[in-house]
Amino acid sequence: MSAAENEKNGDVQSASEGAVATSGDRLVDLYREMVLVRAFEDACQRGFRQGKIGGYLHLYTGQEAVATGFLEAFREGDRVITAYRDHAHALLLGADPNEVMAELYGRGPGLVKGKGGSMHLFDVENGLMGGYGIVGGHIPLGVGFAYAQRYQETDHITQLYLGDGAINNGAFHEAANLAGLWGNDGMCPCLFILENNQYGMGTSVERATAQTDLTVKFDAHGIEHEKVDGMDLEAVIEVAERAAEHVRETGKPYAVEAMTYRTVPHGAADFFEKYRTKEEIEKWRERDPIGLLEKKLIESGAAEEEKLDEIKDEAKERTNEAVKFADEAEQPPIEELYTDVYAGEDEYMGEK
Amino acid sequence: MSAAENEKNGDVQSASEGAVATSGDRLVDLYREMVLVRAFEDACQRGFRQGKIGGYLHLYTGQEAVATGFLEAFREGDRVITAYRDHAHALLLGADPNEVMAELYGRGPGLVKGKGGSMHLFDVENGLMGGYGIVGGHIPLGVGFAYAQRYQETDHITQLYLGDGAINNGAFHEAANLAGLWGNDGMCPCLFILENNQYGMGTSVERATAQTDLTVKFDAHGIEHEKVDGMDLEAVIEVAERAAEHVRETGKPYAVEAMTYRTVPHGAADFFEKYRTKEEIEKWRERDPIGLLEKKLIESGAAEEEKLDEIKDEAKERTNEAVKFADEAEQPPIEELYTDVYAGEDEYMGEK
Amino acid sequence: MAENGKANAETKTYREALREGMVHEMENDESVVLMGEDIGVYGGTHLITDGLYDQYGPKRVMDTPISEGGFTGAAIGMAMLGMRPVVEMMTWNFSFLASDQIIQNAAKVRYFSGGQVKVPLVIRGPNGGGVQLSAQHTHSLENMYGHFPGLKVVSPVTPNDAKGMMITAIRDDNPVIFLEAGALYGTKGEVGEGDNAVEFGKARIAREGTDVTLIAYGRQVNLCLRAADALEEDGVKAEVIDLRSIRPFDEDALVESVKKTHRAVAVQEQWRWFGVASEVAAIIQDRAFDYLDAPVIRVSGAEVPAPYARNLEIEAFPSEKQVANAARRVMYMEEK
Amino acid sequence: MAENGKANAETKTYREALREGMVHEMENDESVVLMGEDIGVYGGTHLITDGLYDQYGPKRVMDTPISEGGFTGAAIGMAMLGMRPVVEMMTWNFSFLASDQIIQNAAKVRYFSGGQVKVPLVIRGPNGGGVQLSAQHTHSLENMYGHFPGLKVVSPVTPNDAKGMMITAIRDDNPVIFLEAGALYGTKGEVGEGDNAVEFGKARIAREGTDVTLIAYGRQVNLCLRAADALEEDGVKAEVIDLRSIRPFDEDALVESVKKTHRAVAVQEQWRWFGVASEVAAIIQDRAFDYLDAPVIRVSGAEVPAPYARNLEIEAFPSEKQVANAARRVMYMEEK
Ligand SMILES: Cc1ncc(C[n+]2csc(CCOP(=O)(O)OP(=O)(O)O)c2C)c(N)n1
Ligand SMILES: Cc1ncc(C[n+]2csc(CCOP(=O)(O)OP(=O)(O)O)c2C)c(N)n1
Ligand SMILES: [Mg+2]
Ligand SMILES: [Mg+2]
Repeated sequence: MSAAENEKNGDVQSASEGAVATSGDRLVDLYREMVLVRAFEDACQRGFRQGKIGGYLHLYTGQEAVATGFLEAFREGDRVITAYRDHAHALLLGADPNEVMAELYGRGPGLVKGKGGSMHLFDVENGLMGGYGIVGGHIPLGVGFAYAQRYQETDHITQLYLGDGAINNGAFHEAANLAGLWGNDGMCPCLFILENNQYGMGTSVERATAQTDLTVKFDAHGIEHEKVDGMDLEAVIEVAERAAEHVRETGKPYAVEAMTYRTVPHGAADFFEKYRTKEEIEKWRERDPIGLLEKKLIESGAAEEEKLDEIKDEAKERTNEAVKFADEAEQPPIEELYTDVYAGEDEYMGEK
Repeated sequence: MSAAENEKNGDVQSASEGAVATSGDRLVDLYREMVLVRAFEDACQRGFRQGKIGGYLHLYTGQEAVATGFLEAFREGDRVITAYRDHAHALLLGADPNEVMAELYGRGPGLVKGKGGSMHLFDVENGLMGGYGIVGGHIPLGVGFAYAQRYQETDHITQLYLGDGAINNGAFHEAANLAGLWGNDGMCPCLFILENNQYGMGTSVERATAQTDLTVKFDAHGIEHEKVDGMDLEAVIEVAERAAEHVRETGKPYAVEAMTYRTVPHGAADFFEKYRTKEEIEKWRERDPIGLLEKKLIESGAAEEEKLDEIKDEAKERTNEAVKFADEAEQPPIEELYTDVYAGEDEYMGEK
Repeated sequence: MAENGKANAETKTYREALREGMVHEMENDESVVLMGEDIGVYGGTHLITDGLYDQYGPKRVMDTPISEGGFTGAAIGMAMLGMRPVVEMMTWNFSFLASDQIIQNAAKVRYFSGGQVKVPLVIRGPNGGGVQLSAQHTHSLENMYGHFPGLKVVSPVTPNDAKGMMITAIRDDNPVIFLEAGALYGTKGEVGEGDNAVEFGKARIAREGTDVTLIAYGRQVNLCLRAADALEEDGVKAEVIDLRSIRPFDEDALVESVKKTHRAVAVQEQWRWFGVASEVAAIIQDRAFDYLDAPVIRVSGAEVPAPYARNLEIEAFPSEKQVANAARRVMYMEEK
Repeated sequence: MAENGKANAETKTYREALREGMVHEMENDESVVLMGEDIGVYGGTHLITDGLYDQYGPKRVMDTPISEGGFTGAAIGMAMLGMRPVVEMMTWNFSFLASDQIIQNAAKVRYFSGGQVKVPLVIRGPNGGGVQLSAQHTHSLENMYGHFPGLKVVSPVTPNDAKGMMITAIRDDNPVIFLEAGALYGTKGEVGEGDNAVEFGKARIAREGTDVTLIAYGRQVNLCLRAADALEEDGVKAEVIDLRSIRPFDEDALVESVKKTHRAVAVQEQWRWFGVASEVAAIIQDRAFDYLDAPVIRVSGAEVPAPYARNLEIEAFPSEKQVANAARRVMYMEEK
């Protein structure tokens, strides 16, 4: 995704100087990214219905501004880790959409050779240390990355994404406690990004914890924090750059709770959503991050409607290309079943 | 322990009516209990050095006022659960010292038939639902007891003891979160008693967490809390009765952090204590709960020194009797190895 | 007992059968409650508990936060005070997070309390793979849990057993690890009406035969049945044994069968090392040594974390062909 | 490689040997760090890391809070970024709390990332029982961890192996489950100087013999050696094989030995079901079927959570007598 590449080397500096409004051009580029993510997810849903994609499939629709905004603060050498809702993170970090889609289609040229599927996208070269399927299980890993980053005397940081459901898992608390502790010595540059989309599967935050202000959970581990409107891309970018800089400078963890919403079901296989009302979803759709940004771009004159339509068409085309690539790609060779079990000479221990 | 029995039916009511000072007689009785616990632990340490007691052995010396005070708020039908530092809880709830010592000696008439040892005292009849050896592992059980107590429509509560080390374990956080949540529906009468003795084994609170105010960890789960001087028996009783009543009435969890100190090594096998200074221990010994109470009793005229000496002698005698009983008791019959594995007809599945 | 209720049997899905078993006991006994993630308002990820939240309310059908260790531990506590919780492990893959509670508390607290408490607890959920869930969501944990004294471990494959063993599990005064064949939730079969409790520790002869014994449990039983069909074409009459219960374990059923067939193949979806099939082989060679005409051969999953891609996943699990060929091998016939 | 360094061997305790192995690699490689509960300021519960905190400082000898899952997971993350953490599990009994991290992440992340990362991680600590720690503190988990592809599992019994396998473990690019014979920390033996790295996957013949093969690992090897002495008095020459490494596993060593002795006894401290001895029996009957003169017999711990009382604990573990009698049984001799 060359737009992302541009951004990473582009006008980031000026924005990080303070609350300077993000420039119009930059916003248009980011709009392009968000729209691509959205189009990609739509294509995934279709692929799932067609039986081309198997297993579990979790879409990021509605939450685009969070990863888009935070990854604006990503610098080369930084690391990103998240759960299974990971397509956006991979794409925004620069993974080839063809390879991401090929992964979902279970094909050989997939991002992880067809071995992981939707929940396990990795793009280590671009900083993505993976998507993980056990809720909360990835959080300690991210804290470990952050320690290693300081142990190895770099100024890199880790962006660690987690959900409102994951925060009730003991793994979160143990890891956050380590982060707070190691941060005392400047040894844990870990930026926790809590994507509060209001639900863990079908369980609302109110039904999952008596402490519904989730930032208080970071207090328990001595980690500073703030909240941000996760639907407002500019607001996210502002916090992201400030928070990332703080973490990078101090080696201390920091947490941001981004209030957001997924406007699609938890998993692509879910048809019923007994746990929330259509009205609620509609209400949130009015604050759709892409819609909000669209309005802003048009109102500010940064882009005209035709321009945005053009961007959307491009995104669809790009996505169609990815689908075509995936669909035509070969399945992984059977021999691949037996590789990558162990590092080193004996990749596989067993009979074939 | 008949003193404990007396207390449970005695002048508890009046004390629970408010901040009325605990009566002199009652304090003398409680002094008797604390002194017995202390003498018992001393005897355990000797038994360990003599090789009569095996495995791990964790003494309660220095912390007596905490369990003594909180168990004053115990009512019949309530449940108590704690970790491996559990002798005091068993004795104070009315377990026969002979049987407790026999357990530690690994004898047949032991409280749990010689099967559990020091870390696993159970006296279900008297309310003790056990001592447990996996740090933090017992906490979810206690929360489950509390749910059951309400599900079964009783007004019983659970006293759940945990340490400052255990609070960093994910099991604590997951359980506390459940407690907070179930408490919203009045379904979790669980009184958390955090025995902050400043160390988890050799790791001080400051080296175990960045959030050294441990009560903040309960905020993370919407559980109200307060702190108490765990060396001051009267202060503990005051909080205990108020807190227990609150929990009993509301069905909501509540937490008390008792600041205390173990003046003996973590385990009876520890000789070196590199992690703390002799001075620190000495400083805390000055606030030894038995010493403090002694002073108070004498100063208030509730008891004379001779009376207290007499009580101490009685405690030693009682302990000696327990040691003698344990020492003379038979080992458990080998057949006991195979019982209690399963409830029901097939207690044992295997060859013998 | 195993054949109970068969007279009035009706065709139902495995999913329905499980639910029926739970409802049967919930109706009988107020102390039975259900707990788990999204089993209530959401209806259950696999719809096993669908409708029960409305029927029994939030005190008996409890949605929990995502904290497998916490709520499993709480359920153990409830059980120790006389309740009978049935915990849904949304999938057994998440049970590592609860393994300390299951192994250190549920399995042992009766013993280390000197028999002062018991733990009537069921933990249930889908086990095994087959639907491209990849490495973290594909495990068969019967050997892991089956290793620990204090636990019972069962693994029904037919809808009738799903219901009947659920009833037995809930009535059991011990912690029962109830491993459902997740890939078979939608399959149908006859299910006994009412109380069709199925005794633990009794294997089921899924197909009678005389030439070779195929031993499996869970969905691999169906694989063995298909392999037996294929073998029939070669004139080989394979007997198929469905273990049903992993702990207790019906050693005698295996030994009896092998005394008749003199040959055995043990099939499992799980990995080979220290698996159920290893135990099967160890038992048979020990107790039927003089009857064996060939070594007991094991067919297991490939020694890799489960892959996502469909073709790799298929390759990773035992196939009908592998099973049939293993049978041919112990018959000293040519493989196909 | 196994005999490396023996020339300059010195007598040391198992404990010292472990420490020496760690120090050897810490000196070689800055990326090696130690982590665990009370390994630093406190000196290590079992004194394995004693003195290292002063020597290497808090960044390389990290005391952790009591959160096995959290710090094991963090160590996995460190390893994924090129560090080589050696995690002390204060005892393996606590590892259930970390089992999700070990099994779901450490073992599999290389696979499900399509080979993009590796996890050079050692998790070490005492395994097994024998010192009256009772039910929650007595486990032998070699089969549990050995079941999962992606892990390596080793279990040294001699001080020389303790050091040499520690060196190999730290250098390995994969997660290694390092199961120490906790009851033997104080035992002495010759330990090779310097780099005495011991290759994984090669069993050791602890005693040569011709009549029966006794197979064990960890402290049960010593038991087998004593049983072999007892058998010698009957004129029976027992061969004792120390597996050393559970995954990879030296099948050939077993098969070779049994081809010579025609009889085997597999001994384990762990419970029988789905244990290492089951696998040993399954392998031997499969690969040496025509050589076996008797079934492979297993000697295992009693099927109970470990009891506290000394007499019960002794009864719960395999005894020299049981092992010798098992050997007599496969020799069709009278038991004693
Ligand atoms: C330990 C564990 N328990 C349960 C699940 C099943 N599960 C998958 S996603 C999910 C909800 C997670 O919610 P949240 O953390 O808020 O992330 P979101 O899906 O909203 O992005 C659950 C319960 C799991 N994968 N892992
Ligand atoms: C899960 C687990 N990890 C480690 C241990 C070893 N251990 C036993 S006691 C203890 C310290 C616990 O400290 P705390 O909770 O403060 O209780 P205290 O000993 O001070 O009463 C540790 C680390 C254990 N038993 N369980
Ligand atoms: Mg969520
Ligand atoms: Mg403490």
